[in-house]
Amino acid sequence: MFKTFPKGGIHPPENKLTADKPTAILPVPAQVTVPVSQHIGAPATPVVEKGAVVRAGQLIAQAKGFVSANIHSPVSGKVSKIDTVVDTTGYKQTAIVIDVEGDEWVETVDRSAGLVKDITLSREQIIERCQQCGLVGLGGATFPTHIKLTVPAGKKCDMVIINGVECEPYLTSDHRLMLEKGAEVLTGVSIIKKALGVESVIIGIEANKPDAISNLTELAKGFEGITVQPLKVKYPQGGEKQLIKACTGREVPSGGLPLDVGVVVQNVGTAFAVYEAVQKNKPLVERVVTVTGKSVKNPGNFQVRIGTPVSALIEAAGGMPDDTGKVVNGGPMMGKALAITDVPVTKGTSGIILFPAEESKRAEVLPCIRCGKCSSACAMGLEPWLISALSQKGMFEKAEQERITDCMECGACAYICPAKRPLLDYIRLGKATVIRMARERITK
Amino acid sequence: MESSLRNMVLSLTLISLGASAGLGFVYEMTKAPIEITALNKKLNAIKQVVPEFTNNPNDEMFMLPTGEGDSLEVYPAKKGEEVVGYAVRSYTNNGFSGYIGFMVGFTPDGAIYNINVLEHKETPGLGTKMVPGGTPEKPEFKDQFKGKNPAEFALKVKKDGGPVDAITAATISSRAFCDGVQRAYNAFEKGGLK
Amino acid sequence: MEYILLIISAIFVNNVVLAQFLGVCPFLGVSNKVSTAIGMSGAVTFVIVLATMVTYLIHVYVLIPLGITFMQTITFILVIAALVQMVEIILKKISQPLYQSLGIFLPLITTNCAVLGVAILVIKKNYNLAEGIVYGGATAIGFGLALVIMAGIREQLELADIPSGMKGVPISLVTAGILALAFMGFAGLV
Amino acid sequence: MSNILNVSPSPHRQSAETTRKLMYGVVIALLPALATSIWFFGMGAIIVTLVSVFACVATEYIIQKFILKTKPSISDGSAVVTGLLLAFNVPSNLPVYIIIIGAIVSIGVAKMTFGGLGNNPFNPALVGRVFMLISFPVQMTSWPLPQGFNTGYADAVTGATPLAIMSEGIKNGETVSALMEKVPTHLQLFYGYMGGSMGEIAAAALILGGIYLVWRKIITWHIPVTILLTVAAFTGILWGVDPTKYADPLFHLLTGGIMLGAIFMATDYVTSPMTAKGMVIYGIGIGVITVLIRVWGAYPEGVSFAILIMNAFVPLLNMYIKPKRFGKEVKRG
Amino acid sequence: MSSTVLLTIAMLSALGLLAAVILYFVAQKFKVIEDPRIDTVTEALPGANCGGCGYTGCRAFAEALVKSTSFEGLNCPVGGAETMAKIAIILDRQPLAVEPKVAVVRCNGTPDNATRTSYYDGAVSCRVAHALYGGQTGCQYGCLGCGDCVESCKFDAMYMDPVTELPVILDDKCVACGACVKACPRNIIELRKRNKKDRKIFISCMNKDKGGPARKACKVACIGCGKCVKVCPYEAITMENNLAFIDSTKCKLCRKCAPECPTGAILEIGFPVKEAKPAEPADAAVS
Amino acid sequence: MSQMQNFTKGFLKENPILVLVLGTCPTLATTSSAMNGLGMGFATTFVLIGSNVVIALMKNIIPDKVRIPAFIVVIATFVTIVDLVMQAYVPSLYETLGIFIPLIVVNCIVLGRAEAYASKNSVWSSFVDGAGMGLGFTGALGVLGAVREILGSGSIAGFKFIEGDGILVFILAPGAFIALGYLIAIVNRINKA
Repeated sequence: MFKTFPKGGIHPPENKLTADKPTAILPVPAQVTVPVSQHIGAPATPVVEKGAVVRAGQLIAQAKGFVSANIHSPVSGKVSKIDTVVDTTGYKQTAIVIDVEGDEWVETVDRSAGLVKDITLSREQIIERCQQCGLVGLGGATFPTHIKLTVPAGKKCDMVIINGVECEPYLTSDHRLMLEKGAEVLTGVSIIKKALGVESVIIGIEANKPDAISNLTELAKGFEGITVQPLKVKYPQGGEKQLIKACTGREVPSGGLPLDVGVVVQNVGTAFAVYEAVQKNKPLVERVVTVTGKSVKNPGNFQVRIGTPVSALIEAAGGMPDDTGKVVNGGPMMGKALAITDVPVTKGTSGIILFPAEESKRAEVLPCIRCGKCSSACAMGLEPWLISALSQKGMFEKAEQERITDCMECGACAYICPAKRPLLDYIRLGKATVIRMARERITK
Repeated sequence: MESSLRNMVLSLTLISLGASAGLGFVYEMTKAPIEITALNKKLNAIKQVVPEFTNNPNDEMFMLPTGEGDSLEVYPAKKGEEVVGYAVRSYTNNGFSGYIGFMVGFTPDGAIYNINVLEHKETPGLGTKMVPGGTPEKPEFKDQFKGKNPAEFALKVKKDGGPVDAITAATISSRAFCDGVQRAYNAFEKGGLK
Repeated sequence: MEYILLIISAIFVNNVVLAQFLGVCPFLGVSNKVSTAIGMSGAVTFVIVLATMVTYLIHVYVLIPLGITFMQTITFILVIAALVQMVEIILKKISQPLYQSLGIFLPLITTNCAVLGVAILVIKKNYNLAEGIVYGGATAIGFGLALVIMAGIREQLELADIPSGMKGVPISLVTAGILALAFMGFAGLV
Repeated sequence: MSNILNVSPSPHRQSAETTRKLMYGVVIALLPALATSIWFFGMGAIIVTLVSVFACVATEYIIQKFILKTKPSISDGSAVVTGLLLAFNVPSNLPVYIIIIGAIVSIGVAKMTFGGLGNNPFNPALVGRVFMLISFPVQMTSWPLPQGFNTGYADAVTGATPLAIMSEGIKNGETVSALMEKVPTHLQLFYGYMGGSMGEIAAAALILGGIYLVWRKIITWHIPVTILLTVAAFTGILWGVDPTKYADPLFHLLTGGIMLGAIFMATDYVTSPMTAKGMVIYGIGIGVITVLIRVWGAYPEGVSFAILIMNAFVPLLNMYIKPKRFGKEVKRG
Repeated sequence: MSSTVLLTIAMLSALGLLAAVILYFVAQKFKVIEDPRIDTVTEALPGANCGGCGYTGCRAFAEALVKSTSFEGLNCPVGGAETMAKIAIILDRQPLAVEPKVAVVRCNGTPDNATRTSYYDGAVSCRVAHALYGGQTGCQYGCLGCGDCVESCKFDAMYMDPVTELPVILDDKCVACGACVKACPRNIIELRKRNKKDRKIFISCMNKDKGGPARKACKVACIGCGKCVKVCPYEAITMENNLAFIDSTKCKLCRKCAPECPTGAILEIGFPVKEAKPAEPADAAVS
Repeated sequence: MSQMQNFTKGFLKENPILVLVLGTCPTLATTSSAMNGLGMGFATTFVLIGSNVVIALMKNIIPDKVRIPAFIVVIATFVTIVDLVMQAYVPSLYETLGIFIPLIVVNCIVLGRAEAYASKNSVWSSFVDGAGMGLGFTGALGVLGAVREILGSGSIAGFKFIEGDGILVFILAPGAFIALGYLIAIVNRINKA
């Protein structure tokens, strides 16, 4: 039986062109650029100097504060400079540039291929290991994993949900991971389960990945307390709150966290990273990235080192087609458009999509006709037309009352709008303003 | 000026005194003309619906029952001692917007001499066509009643099987008009004036 | 039944603002926000009913016996003004929340011609006391209905790109016009 | 660098549905009814439709180009829809100058004054219609009888609509059964053989259009179904109480503008509520007011008025009836 | 005198008396809450309710003025010194000398000067674009060109130039209310002292990058070379984060800095042409 | 401000109806024809001048707290005078204007001018102010009445210039609102330019 969340949702064309492309390992590039901020929270502080010789897996930037993550060198070589460069955000920020020499790893990393299933570390050790290895959520939000694995005093966690939905069109990196590294993922899940001390784990997977569902269902028999839950294909099924609602029926309160209903959600990619960190002591220095697009010659899924230029990834997929009009880092619904391709892959990069020119321009914007399609599409039960207009007109107090901060920026409203209004652009603006206003109120 | 109790009371009383004195005088002054105007208005209304008369119908007004539980004012018009007509102050509640007041004049034999609408709230441009001075006036409508005796001339619009030509798009008003005239005739007839 | 017809007539068919043009000033002025409109209609209802009652009694027991009915206007307006003031004080004394929700509108009501208008109309139409009160109350509800509808539309129009010259009063008047057009459909109901 | 890339905030995909497609979807849905009208009313229907559509589009263009000095947006198709609906709401022998006045009021007063498409609180076509009905009552209530191409535009034989016959008759004390003899049969009413506004007569064609709209997901079922059910229920109760004084529900559903109103006018996006619950209340309101006016009011037909009145309540409905929000609101310090 | 007149007088006098007594007690209950001067001050203000003063409207500003002890930080930019002087008389205080100001756009990143690296295709709003990324050119500090400032201007004193894709300020209409300054997410617009004949000299750049990248992004960027700082005889020019700034209150319009600038980032506006360029016809310069 | 400016400000710049939007009730109700509008306008003008003058005369003897009731008494007195005189000498106009004659007393213009102008200025200025404002009011009523009459019944001041009916809505309530709305919009535009 397929479950789903009750209200809203859309069905954009899936375009999972790379679903049957096995993950290829991308060669180490000649130079990598590693930004010190690849996660939510404070940027890490570089601990290497220009000219320093580093090995793969070596700590090069130390987390600054609790909500932050360590950065490790993804390659071996020499630090050529520490400078501000434009990264995937489109803004300049500090990064460590390393000229690659060979591929030497630090000794502590276990690079053997075999599956290590027995979990020997204690809860505290697991969390500490995740922190050391610079793990962040790989679903897109890049929230430091060790915080998510620590249940604060007063809260209770009785359920872990693993997000294998991958509801964004085009992207297939999680899909491939579940097919190719199923046992590792499940071990990672067991580790997360142990760290949080819960009995049961649900892995939610959308019904458009039947091979992944059957593979994990089969493998899960060898693990305790892990069930695979097939879900209906509907965007944004992978939204944290929607996923919890679909799998458990629990509703995260407005402004609340999954922990408020006793749930922790982790991405399958994160589970795999946890496995590698805990069982193999390997920091987060590489990840799987989908490179795809209708006119891309060899679309595929690539395992790449963090810091590899996006342009190198595109080259690996057959080069940038001449008709390319837009390059998106992430999924088509929530990803970020890149102004230039000379930016590095970061921990949060799940896919690179190249849109042909005719698909890359937004359509002409017409007035809102109040058709209400955005309201029906909103999985959060909001009225995008209203909060968008309120924020465009600068009526932020009212927008706050209409719960603009509940918006998760999934983009379903802007997708469905027949007038092609930039609904989410303004909602995002209003949301930021409202959050700032709320913060100012508290400090006052 | 300071707002003490004494000042406030004094000044307000003073102003009231002045105002009321002035008003009283204006009232005294206009009292007579107002009464005359009101009387003239009524007499004018009567004059329009009955043949020429010499008496003061207002002084000789009497009431007649309509047979529906209420009574209407009847103003007899006399030339010398001879009664030349009766003006009946009638009404209907069936107008498009409810109440319409009429003055219906009959010759002593019961034939309608003329009809006048005194009060109404009908839709301008539609129901008002039956009103003298309405926008725009349609005298043909009213004129079709002249000289007709309701005893043989059924007060019904054509749509209802009667002989009356209704005003286009204002059947309700036309029908109400008939109703008002009928009521006057009822009083006239019941009162035994015929 | 008669009272029901009277109420329907006063609220819909002969709506005080949209058909009789009474109380247009506050209708245009206090219809910015729905919450304000609701408060205002509450206050108006209260005052109209009270004022109708008091002025009726004064008319019947003072002005008529004394034969000075021409003093109607001046007496009524003074009575209403004093009444409104008194209500304000009393309200402030007995219930602070009620004052907050209704009282602040009271000063505006003295010059609301719907109040004086209804008081005069009750006399003009020869209603008895009960009818007068029902008529007054229904008229006030009609006023409130028009006001709240208008406020709803105007709150929505805040998000609209109204041509610059039409902003504010003109657009409110045009809206009121269309509303009056729609309310004409009730004609003949009573 | 070979390509200069486009950059925009997410989402980077947009659905294929556009305002233009929605508007032309409505036009397509109106075609069966238009065809029936031309069949029954001949030349008049063609002239009225063309004049109305042209006048609406021209008014919008002129106002945008010369008065507001903004980019004309007539290509979005909304003026065409308004023009068609306006034509559907008037008799097929209406003089051209009145149609033009109606179009100016529809587009000029009810739409552009409020800022154009999407901002008007009232349905433009209905404002135009009611404006004309009150301004030109004679012309607006002289309904041509269905005679196809047998008569010309101006010299059509006119008569009352079945509703008007019924309403007048009942007020005159005639019984419903007697009056039923004077009006077309229910079957005739169903396919549109009766006098009336040019687009409202053919219930069958309108329902066909409605099904198309629901199938294309241009409208949802809520508004039309609640209106029709309310009218049926209300008139059904009255009919049950006294069948000699009140016509049967089916008669009410098949006559007048109820089908046109429920399917095409009340469902106008801009002037109808956004939530299903709001739509149901809105529909019930329209149904009740329609029957009130039909049965007790002065006008034989009340759909236009009912929709306009409920249009006025839409902002309040949108304000107080919100979609169910995800997650309870928690108080945060 | 008739009885009616007498009755009238008696009646109204009684009413007047009653009203006076009631009102007296009412008045006792409600002491004056508002300072009457607030009304007077409100009347003296221009009534544009533009919010340029930082308050929600003219009346709110009037209240603040009446309550304040000095005019420090309180200024009506629309009415200017004249209005403030009037208010000072009403409130019997010393007005602060306020210099008239005018807004200038500190960016010259026309399509010719700054090369396009991408096309922005989101909602037409600088704030949205700013939140999204660095902008359509290599410069992350320059004008985004969506016209939020023009939208914010209540005095029709700004428009977007379609050729340069930069906002233009009409000096004669600008009242220096500061709305555009607030609207610009990149802080490109600055309020400067208004000089005679609307002459002005300012650094038309906000780029804080080092010389190389700045120059690469835009031909007329300030590269932070510091030549202008050295040449300025009045110490009006300062350098911070690779960016020069001319303090308009210190600048004496000597025009020494502009020719020094290697990139042409210093703009001179409203001055007579120094020497007729040979390319230009002579009579044009004369007329 | 010269007396001339004082007099003419009410015509367009500070027109009580078209700019200040005061006294909308009688404006809408009595403008179904140009003549009715003018009649109402002159009645209001008379009250406006009278009360302005009297209040200016007495401004020094009225304590602040009873200011409003005192003004109301004065205004109501003039209204009653107008009421009585019209009843006596122009009964037909009196009937058309009906309840709106006594309602002049709550017309915001009258109290507004008393409060904002007459209570602070000399008798002569107050007279000029009252006359100017009154004529501005009358003018606006006349224009609105004329517009509605022309559109609504195809006549002007009772003189018919087209056959048949006009656009009836304009002599009904909805037309009053709509016509005034556009009139104000036009004046807005003129005043801005």
